[in-house]
Amino acid sequence: MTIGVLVDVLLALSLVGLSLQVVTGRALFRDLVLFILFGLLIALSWARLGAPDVALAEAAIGAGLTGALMLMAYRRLAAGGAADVSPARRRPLLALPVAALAGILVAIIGLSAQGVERVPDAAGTLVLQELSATGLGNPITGVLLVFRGLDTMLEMAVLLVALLGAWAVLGAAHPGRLHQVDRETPLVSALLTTVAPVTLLIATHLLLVGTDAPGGAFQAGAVLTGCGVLLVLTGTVRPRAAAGLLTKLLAIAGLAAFALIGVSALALGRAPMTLPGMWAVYLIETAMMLSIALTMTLLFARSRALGPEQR
Amino acid sequence: MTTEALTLLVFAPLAGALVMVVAPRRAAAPIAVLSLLTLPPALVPLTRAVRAGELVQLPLAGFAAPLGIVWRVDALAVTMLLLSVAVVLLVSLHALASFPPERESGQRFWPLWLILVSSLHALFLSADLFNLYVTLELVTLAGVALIAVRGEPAAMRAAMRYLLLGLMASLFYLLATALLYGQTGTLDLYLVGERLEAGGLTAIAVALMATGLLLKAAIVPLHVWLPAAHGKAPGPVSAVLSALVVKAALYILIRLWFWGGGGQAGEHAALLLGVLGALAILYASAAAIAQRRLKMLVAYSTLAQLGYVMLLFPLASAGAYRAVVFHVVAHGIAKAAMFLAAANLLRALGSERLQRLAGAGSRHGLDVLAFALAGVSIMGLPPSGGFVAKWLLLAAAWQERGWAWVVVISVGSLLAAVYVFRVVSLAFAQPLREPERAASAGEEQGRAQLTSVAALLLAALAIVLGLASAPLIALIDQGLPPGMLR
Amino acid sequence: MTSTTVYLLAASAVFGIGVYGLIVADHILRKLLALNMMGSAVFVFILTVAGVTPEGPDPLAQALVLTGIVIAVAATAFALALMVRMFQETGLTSLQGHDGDD
Amino acid sequence: MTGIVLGVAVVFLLLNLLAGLWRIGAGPTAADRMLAVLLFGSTTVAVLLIMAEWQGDGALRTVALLFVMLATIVTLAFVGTPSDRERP
Amino acid sequence: MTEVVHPLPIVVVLVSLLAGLAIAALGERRQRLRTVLNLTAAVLKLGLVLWIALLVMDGVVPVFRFPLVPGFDLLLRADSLSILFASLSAVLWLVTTVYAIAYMEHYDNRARFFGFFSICVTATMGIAMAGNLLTFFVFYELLTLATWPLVVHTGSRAALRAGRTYLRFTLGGSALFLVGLIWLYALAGTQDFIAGGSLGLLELDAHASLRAIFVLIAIGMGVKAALVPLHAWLPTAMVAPAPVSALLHAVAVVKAGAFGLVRLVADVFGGGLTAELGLGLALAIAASFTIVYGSVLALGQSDLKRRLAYSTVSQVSYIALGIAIGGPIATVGGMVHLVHQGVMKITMFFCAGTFATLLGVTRIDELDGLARRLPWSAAAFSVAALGMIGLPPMAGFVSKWYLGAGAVAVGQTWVVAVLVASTLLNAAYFLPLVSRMWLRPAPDRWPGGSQPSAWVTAGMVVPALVTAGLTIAFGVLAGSTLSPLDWAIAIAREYVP
Amino acid sequence: MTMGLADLIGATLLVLGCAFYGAGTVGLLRFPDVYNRLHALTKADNQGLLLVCAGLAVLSGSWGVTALLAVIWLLGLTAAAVSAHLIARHARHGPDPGVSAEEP
Repeated sequence: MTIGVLVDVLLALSLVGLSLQVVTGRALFRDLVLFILFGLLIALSWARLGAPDVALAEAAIGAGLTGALMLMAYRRLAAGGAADVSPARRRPLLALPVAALAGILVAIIGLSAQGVERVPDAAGTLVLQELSATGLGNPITGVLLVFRGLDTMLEMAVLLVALLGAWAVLGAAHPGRLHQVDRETPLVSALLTTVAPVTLLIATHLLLVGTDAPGGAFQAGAVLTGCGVLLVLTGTVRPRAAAGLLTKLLAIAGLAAFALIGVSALALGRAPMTLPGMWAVYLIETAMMLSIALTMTLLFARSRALGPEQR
Repeated sequence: MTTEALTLLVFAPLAGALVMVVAPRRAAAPIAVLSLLTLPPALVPLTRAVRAGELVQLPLAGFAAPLGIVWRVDALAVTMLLLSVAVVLLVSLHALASFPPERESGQRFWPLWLILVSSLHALFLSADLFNLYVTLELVTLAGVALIAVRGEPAAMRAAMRYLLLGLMASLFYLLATALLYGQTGTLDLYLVGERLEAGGLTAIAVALMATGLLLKAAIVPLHVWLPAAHGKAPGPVSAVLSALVVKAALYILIRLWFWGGGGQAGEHAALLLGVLGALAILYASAAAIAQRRLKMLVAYSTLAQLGYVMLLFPLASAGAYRAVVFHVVAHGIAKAAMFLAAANLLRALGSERLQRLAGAGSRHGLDVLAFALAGVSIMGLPPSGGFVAKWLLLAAAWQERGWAWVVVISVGSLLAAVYVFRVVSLAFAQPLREPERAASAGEEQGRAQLTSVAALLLAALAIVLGLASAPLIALIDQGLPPGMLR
Repeated sequence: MTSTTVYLLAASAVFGIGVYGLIVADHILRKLLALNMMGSAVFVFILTVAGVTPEGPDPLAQALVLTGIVIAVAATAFALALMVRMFQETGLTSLQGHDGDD
Repeated sequence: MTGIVLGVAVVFLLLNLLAGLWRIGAGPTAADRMLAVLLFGSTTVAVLLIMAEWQGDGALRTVALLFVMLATIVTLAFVGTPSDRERP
Repeated sequence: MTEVVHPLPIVVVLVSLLAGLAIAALGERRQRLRTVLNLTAAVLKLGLVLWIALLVMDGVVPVFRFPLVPGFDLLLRADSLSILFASLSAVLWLVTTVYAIAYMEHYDNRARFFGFFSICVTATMGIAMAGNLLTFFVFYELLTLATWPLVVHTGSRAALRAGRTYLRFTLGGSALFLVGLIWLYALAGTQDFIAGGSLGLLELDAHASLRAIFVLIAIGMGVKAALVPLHAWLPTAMVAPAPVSALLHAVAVVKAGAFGLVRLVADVFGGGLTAELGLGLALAIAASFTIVYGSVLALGQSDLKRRLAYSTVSQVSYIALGIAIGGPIATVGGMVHLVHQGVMKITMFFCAGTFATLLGVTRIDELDGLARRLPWSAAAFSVAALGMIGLPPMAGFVSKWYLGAGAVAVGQTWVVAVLVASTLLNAAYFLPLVSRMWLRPAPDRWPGGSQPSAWVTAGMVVPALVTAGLTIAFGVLAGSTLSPLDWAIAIAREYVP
Repeated sequence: MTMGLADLIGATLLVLGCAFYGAGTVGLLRFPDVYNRLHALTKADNQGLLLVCAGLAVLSGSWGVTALLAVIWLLGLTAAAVSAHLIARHARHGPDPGVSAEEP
């Protein structure tokens, strides 16, 4: 696999080079673009490392959504007339040693950890052994929903907090108008008519195969977010000043479904967070997907709710 | 019973938050009150079980470690939960008035508040390194959002700084978690403790994790974010941040060190942590003395008081453990009272400049009294919880022949006296000029009184803790770390 | 030199660079970029350090990374919202300097 | 033999991609930089598809699919206009 | 003597605490209710103390225990020595309350004032009843906290400055006290107060440590007892209202320090061990120096209250001196002076306050002919002054006599020289005051003052007359049963059989 | 290490695809202005993607994979077209004032 290592070395070098550029650069927009590229390369790295689930998530969330979110924020600053060229203020006296130390430390511990023999009954191995009992084919989904459901539930809480927090700091500001893309352009309408349905299709696909193959609620949610963002950016849906009941219900759906099913296990005399069957897995995953998609779209649009365009 | 109790502690506030998001405004106050009032009854069976010498364990979803996440409650966890519930309930009383749930401000505040409570409890229950990471993130994010909830520019800047450093700290923590998992094949803290072997790798992992946690706990010199964050946040938020949130990081550190094998990092590391604590006590106290704003002074005082906790690591005795845990409780209650009182004074005087306090003693007597009573505990003067903590800590330091620590503790409490009395003196001073206070409406008056009562109740609790320390100490002694003799 | 070693070294370097960027950068957005890159580095680190099973990388570690990625994006989204509002209120995109509110 | 061809193709495309970096540095306009992103997007898709074949991991094709779909979003986010200035 | 678990000690402490809280809660306007509450609590307390005294006379020691920190109880224990101090403060509190109600008539924030005033007495009672050093420390600190608001009551710059100085000394001292306490605890465990000294029973070998502990704790107590050079806070604290000064000097703060030294020497270390460690002599020398030095400084003061303050510095050290010399007779002298100095000094402060309020007289050269204007107050002041000098048959004479005789009995004759010097100095700074009042002609105009209502005037004059009367009575009736002297002798029998 | 005919065809297509990618990059780097670069890049890359997909389809020899590759290519085509269009419009109507602020 010498070519493989060559590919890895190339990827690794580019990652380091890009990060260095981003950190020391002078023009923010350029660094933002480089950051997006960094995300792409990270996704490739996941693919190289044999972690397609993570690569999926990275492609959808890490590279796609994060980059788009950053770009939007940049646009908002730019629209407000923020001076963009704020070169990194250099205080290397303090920062350089810290950074070098951190890097070297991480390298040393990482390399020495490589030498550590893997514990035979490591949790990851156990996951593979116990997976068949869960009825799931994808060990990662097994960990996320069955073995360590609490983590995932709290992760949904993190998303909700991000949304509530964003709402709180949004203040009384009226949601801005985001779209600028002319929908009358044939290409854009083509995009809307082809890509939007396809995203729905792929999201559903990812959600369904997630139990047995790479995929799952997060990836599906991210894809769906892509659809939402598309609609927002083309002005098909508009930000609204106040959230209706449906928006709120959808925003909490994932967390609420997980929590409700998790607690109701008590009534059956089981430990909390025990899922009663495969239907619960599908229910929770669907709810989570919808919540993720709505939450991320709202965060993207920086608004409390979305609605169809009013003429 | 204990299973239901554990579930309630985490899920009741969470459910409250979720329902409040979708429920009509009218229902907000009852929902908040209801979800909070379920907490004290939940503590009863837990406390009883732990007092009976039981280790309450709940493998979530029925999967034991290392496969699943296990909630474990020992005496330390129960102590933290007791502190949390006491502080949260009384501070919520304040919040009911300062953030009326049915108003716009309350609608923003309360769901975040309840999620913060829920995640704090999940943190105290958890014995899983990665689950702790998730809860820590949740706590941090909710905390940041609450700091900025009023949309004041200074608060937002402080929140931003807190967020950035908090996220960085989490990454340090996560890195160390990965390393520990790689070494031991488990994320369960207790199993990690059993499987971890002393060595360079362990030491570095612990150092990384400690760095992250110390950053979250704002131990000098990693404290830069705290004064502004706690100083600019709304009163109830400052109170809970100082009383509970920073303690949560220290709680994890103590768990890691004495239960999770972190102590294998060695005596020098422990000494280093102790020195940082001493530095915190001395530096932050001096900084508090130099402050010109009331809440900033209180925030720096928090920094100083956190330093005492760090002395546990070099002393590492049963006595020191008992002292430090008691200190965490005593300081939590007193500091919450102090922040609430400070916030009330700030609102009443319209300025947080210390000089404006002149003469506040006669016009805002209740708040000044609450501040002073809390101050008694902070200074470690009898008969307060702070005194008992100081006594225990001094005794422990003396027993371990840590003369330097004795000096630091004594000097620290004298410095505390300087900054506390600076405030109280001003309140006693003759007013600079007659204040022009607009007569406030009846309802607002009632709210103001409620906020003062909340502060005073907490302050009284801080004092009572000194007189009724025996049960708490007995509880703490029940859960000494393995290897520590009583 | 194996693939994992390569990625590990790269992750270490990126982590260090991220720390540097976080401390040195003036613009909050740039700090967030640094933070996100650090996050990616940590995720790569998790996967490489956890070791491999016969069926590929440790599934538990993969699940942790997935959770981590979602948390990171949530935190980033919130931080960006906060940054934009802060900018609208104060006109500042930096945290340098004194908390001047006198 | 096929494996080698696939591997070389990946290496070539990666080098190709790195070469595109120069355009980001040089600019001169924001549009030029977005063009580079475009290049990166399509190249990454190709790399992923080849890798899927090379490593025998079909899931990577799904990743490629995702990239294709999300590529547009970044572009859409980029082409902001002054009209999205929020009302005071 | 048998110990009996009894709620009385805690009740005595709580009475004034609850009264204080109630007064503070009542608010500023409910003046009449406040007065009633004040006086009721004071009378009640006096009754309770008498009740305990009766118990003690029957050979019963009421004890109240409550766990405070591991290894240490909050122990309230009313032995004979406690009664001596407790009854002094109960009586003087009643008198001072009457005086204060009159004196504070035109002050602001009276609810706060009387609230802390009561808490102050709570602390004093706790100190009197404390059964071990930690309990003592707890109330000792409470006393600091409760007196500080009284010192800074007016809120003027000078008052705040005095408050700062006060805190600097007391809190610094208590930090050392606490370290000493911890050290002692580590060395010997819990040490309840036992007549004759609890440490002596342990036969510890750690002499150096014991010496250091003694010094640390003695410094903590010496601050409040105003031992030179720890006395500097006392004169500045004179900015406080007169009843506060009276309380500080006669009953509460200064006396608490002196009482603490008595407990430390007599009940913790014990006379024997104290002497063996050479600490008795050291303390005696410190006390003697303070006696002389305080008097010399008093001589130089032109302000009446400041002169009284330095006089206190000097006089309170008689107590420490007596206990430091050791032996039965000197011990009696020291203990009885606890009471005697209290009644004499409080009289003088009452009068000084009256002079200032009614006539605006604060300086010594303004005292001329004052007896013509305020004969009763002047008479009370003169009696107390003569008593201080040690003129028979006043109370002060009894104290000095026992001190001198006790010193000779244990062979410390140099103490007599100190006493003589001190007496001469006392005369030198008190006699001119008395002669100015009675022998000089009155000026045409007094410096200022106000004309309060008759009952206010009476409320200020009568308490002084009562305490002046006690000064005479304690001296004249020293030989009778139940006089302070008799009680002190009874105590001394417990300590030095 | 033998190569069948299918493999040979697939590999050839793949290499050709890569060559187109290379050409697109050269265009991006060397062409004088943004429109020229745009033109070269998108055209070449789409062609490249088509060839790569075709090559891989042959190599995999599976109809399912081929279908998926076809979908990916079609989507890629749409995405590239729209993106190129939007970027071109952006370049022509002038960069928005906010974005242009970074330009020297």
